[in-house]
Amino acid sequence: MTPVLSLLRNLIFGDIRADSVVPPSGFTNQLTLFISGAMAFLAVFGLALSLASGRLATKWNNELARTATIRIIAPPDQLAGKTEATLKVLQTTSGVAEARALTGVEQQALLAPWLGHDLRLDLLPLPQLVEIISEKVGFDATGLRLRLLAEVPGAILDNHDRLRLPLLDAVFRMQLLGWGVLVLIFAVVAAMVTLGTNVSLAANAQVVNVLRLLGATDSYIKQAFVRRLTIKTFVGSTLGILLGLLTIWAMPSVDKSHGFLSGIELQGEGWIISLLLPFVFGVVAFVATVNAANQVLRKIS
Amino acid sequence: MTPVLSLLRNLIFGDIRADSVVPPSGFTNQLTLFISGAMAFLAVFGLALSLASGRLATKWNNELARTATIRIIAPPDQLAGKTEATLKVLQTTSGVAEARALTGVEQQALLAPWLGHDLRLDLLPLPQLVEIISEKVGFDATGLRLRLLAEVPGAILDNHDRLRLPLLDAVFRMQLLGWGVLVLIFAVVAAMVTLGTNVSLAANAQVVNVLRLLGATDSYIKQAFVRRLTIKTFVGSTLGILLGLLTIWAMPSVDKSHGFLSGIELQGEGWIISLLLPFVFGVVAFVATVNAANQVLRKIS
Amino acid sequence: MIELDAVAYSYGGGEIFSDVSVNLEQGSFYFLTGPSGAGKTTFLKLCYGGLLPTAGHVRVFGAKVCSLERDQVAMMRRKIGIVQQDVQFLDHLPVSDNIVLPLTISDRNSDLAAPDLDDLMNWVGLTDRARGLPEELSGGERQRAALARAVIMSPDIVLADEPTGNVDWEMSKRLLYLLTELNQMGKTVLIATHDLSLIRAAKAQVQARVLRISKRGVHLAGANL
Amino acid sequence: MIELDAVAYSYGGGEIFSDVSVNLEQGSFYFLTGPSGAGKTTFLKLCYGGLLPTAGHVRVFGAKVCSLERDQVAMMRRKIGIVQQDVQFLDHLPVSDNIVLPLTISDRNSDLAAPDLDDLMNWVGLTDRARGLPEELSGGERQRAALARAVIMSPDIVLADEPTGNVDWEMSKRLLYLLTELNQMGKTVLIATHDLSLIRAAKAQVQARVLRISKRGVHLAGANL
Ligand SMILES: Nc1ncnc2c1ncn2[C@@H]1O[C@H](COP(=O)(O)OP(=O)(O)OP(=O)(O)O)[C@@H](O)[C@H]1O
Ligand SMILES: Nc1ncnc2c1ncn2[C@@H]1O[C@H](COP(=O)(O)OP(=O)(O)OP(=O)(O)O)[C@@H](O)[C@H]1O
Ligand SMILES: [Mg+2]
Ligand SMILES: [Mg+2]
Repeated sequence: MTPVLSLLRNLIFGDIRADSVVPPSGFTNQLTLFISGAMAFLAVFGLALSLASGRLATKWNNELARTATIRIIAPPDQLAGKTEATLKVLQTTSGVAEARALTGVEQQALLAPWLGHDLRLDLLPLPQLVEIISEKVGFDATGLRLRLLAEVPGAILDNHDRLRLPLLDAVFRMQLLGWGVLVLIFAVVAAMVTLGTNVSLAANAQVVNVLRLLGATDSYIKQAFVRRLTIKTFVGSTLGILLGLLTIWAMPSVDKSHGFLSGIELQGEGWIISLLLPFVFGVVAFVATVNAANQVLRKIS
Repeated sequence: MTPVLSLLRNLIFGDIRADSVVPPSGFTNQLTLFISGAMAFLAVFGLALSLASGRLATKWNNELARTATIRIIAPPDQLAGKTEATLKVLQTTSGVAEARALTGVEQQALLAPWLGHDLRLDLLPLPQLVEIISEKVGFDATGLRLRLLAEVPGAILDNHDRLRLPLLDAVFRMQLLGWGVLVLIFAVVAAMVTLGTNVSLAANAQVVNVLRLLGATDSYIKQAFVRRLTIKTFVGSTLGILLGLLTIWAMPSVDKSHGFLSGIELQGEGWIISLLLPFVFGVVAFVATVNAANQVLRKIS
Repeated sequence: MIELDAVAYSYGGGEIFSDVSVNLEQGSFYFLTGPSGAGKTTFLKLCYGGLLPTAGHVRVFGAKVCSLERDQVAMMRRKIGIVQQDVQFLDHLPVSDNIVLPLTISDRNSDLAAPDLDDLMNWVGLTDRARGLPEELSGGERQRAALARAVIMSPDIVLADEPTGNVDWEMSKRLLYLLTELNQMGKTVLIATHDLSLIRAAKAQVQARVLRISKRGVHLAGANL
Repeated sequence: MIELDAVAYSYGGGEIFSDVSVNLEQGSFYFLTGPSGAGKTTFLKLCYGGLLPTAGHVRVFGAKVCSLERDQVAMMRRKIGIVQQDVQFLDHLPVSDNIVLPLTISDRNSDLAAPDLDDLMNWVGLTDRARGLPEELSGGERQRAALARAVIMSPDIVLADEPTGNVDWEMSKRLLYLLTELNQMGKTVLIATHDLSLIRAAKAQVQARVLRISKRGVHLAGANL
């Protein structure tokens, strides 16, 4: 660890003059720049996909988890009383932010797809629905069920689990896919930088030879190459990410009302993570370069 | 076009001996191999995503478009007759494969989430629901609506458009994203191969110089480089795709019952397209290499 | 064969040559001499189209080099055997393949009988090294291989830049002999060298003319060197 | 300074050296000669640890080269000035930066006064070319730059491989003078060359010993060359 740390210190504060021994604009540098740029560009999309899925999951989870319904089945004359009682129970249930009985119109709207709009609900012995909006933390569904069983027989809690779980599962898969793409991209970057370092050192065999001949130590040579490549990776990925962000920003915004897949766009944390990506790429490049350089320099005598 | 064609002919049938003038295993070759491999690997995932979305879209479209519901609202004593009449109308509607009235139990199951299981529907003046399964081509919804209005007043057709359209829209977006990733990957491959050719020709400047000095024509030099790089790209992408397919094949299969995002897996046409990818990569590489080589050789005097 | 007509050349800084007019006659043997940095290599490059003059014209085989197409330049070079000062090979091919490369490029491999190649390799003392790679050669061996490569097509003109800078005296004489033999077959030979003893030795064997670079010009030197 | 003790070397094929024992004494001036391909370059590489002997030992400054760490070899090379036969530079740095590179590497740039550098550049005739890139140098200019780079640290030992192969006679004598000056300051000098007239010229200025490679051995040559 210590040699890596000292290398890192040299990387940042080291002798800038020593850098000049590595060709500044060789084609391997160019290549490193380009590869890390392209990968970063793809990474932004992977990230956007992950985050969009994550957002979607949270949204659905919130919408479904934070709302629940209580169905009160009772003879018409007892219905009002039981509704009253249910609301009272809910007032003393911790985690419930709001609870209110649905009006007839609202109930009709809910049933319309099945029963049509022109059905007069007030003629039917329908159950009364009570909508609950929970606080962030949520309420204890089992506890509430038991209390209702005891205090308001005929009131049944439905917390939408049946609807929510498969959707959440699907979104979870998408999210996994997005993160998988990200991991893949980092692996590709690490592999490419490793290969790039090998290529760079091989292409600059003459530079290494001259330096060796004149008495340069391994760490001197390594430092110069590592710095160049790390910086190139950093710059390349920054450019790639900027381009990626620009592309995403330029994509036609999606009509939010559809809600299902709210497009591939970045918000808040997405922008921040994106701007952190170059550093992650830099670190990946740094570690890969140091490893590759160690190996190559040990081989060249 | 003709010089490209003749180059293509040379590429396949050309003088194999001429090849030997280009270093067989230089690091740029290695790099080309690796880059095309990595890109092909990613391309398989992009493809799988596109195809999975496409499949999903088709499935939902089929499920929703091929079923429709007719709601018959009438006084209880007329209900049976109107149902009869509706079914008769449907029998003579072209495009309807099957039509049947839902039983009481089925209707109860549909309404259960809102009304609960213990509600006795037979006591309610509920509408009768008739389920339609259309043929592949579908039926003329507007025509049917008009006929029903005339012949069975009170029977209302609901063909699920409100549900289907946002879902299809969402899936369409995912599909677009998948193809977008594919296009992006091809663009990256083309750019990298272009750069790779530049790098390769620059790295092999000595080879080009020696050949020039000894009287080699541009097309002789180009042919050798183009063949090497195209073959490397082809081999690299084949390897990448095989690896990608293996990865996808090894991924835990998804429980189909969720149906929403039926995992990222390839079926039928997916496998075939995947196996065609190396050729597409090869062609992309070929065109990019020829272009780059033309430019570079014109610059080196 | 090669005619320089009021040629000037500059790499961007001062002029290396100004108003040089030289005519290299067919079948003649020339030495080009001058101190280090005078422009010997530059002169040779002008002769084979490696550089184009900044003023004036160079004619090779009667054609103006500056007005030739790229492919025509390639064809022209197939008739010129060139030994560069910093000899370059295809490092991945064995020495013998490098030596026959001019034939490979012009698709004339079948023109060369194996015994001829063996003779040539033997004469330049590379028989042992034929299967080795160029980077395994010593400095002198590289120069000999380059000369062998330059003469293998029996070109109309041989332009050799310091072909004996890294070889011992015995070997210098062998290489010189190879070139005088070619000259006797009617080929034109131009050797750039700073080695006056090589020139003296050659004068005994062949009627050689000496071109001397001085004061941005190229002049025929007198009998005394 | 440099001691070879029963050294043998082979590149994989036949042996180049077998059982060579030579002791290069401090402050002496040596020439190493032998025909092209005899092993002059190989001998020099053995001296500075560029190659390790297949048998026997090489001692430099008293330490066995084969048992040195990589960093110790680097430190050792800082005290040896080397001119390789195929001179290599950092092609992206100007000639003058290349010449002071040994100082840059050992972080001793401040040790060199600018006038000293100017003097050196002037002596090897590169004052005009100092700001140019190495690839813009002529063959002889490269060799002179390499020699300047080798002596700039005033190293304890100078090992030069054919340092005058591409320069004219006048320049050869200037370069030789530079090395004899160093020798007079007590430094050890070893020059590999096939140029017997250079050796003769040196013998007039300095007491030079001549090592000759023959029959896989290295022998001290007599007075007559
Ligand atoms: N590419 C270039 N750019 C700028 N200057 C150059 C270039 N090539 C050569 N020169 C300069 O032109 C001059 C003549 O160079 P040239 O190589 O022709 O000399 P030369 O006579 O062959 O010398 P030598 O005997 O040392 O090889 C030299 O001073 C050299 O530095
Ligand atoms: N890396 C190598 N692999 C195999 N053989 C080699 C290698 N390097 C040199 N040789 C061979 O070893 C022999 C000695 O080479 P060396 O370079 O030491 O000769 P030299 O005396 O310097 O010759 P010259 O005067 O031509 O430079 C030569 O025959 C050469 O071909
Ligand atoms: Mg020259
Ligand atoms: Mg040598």
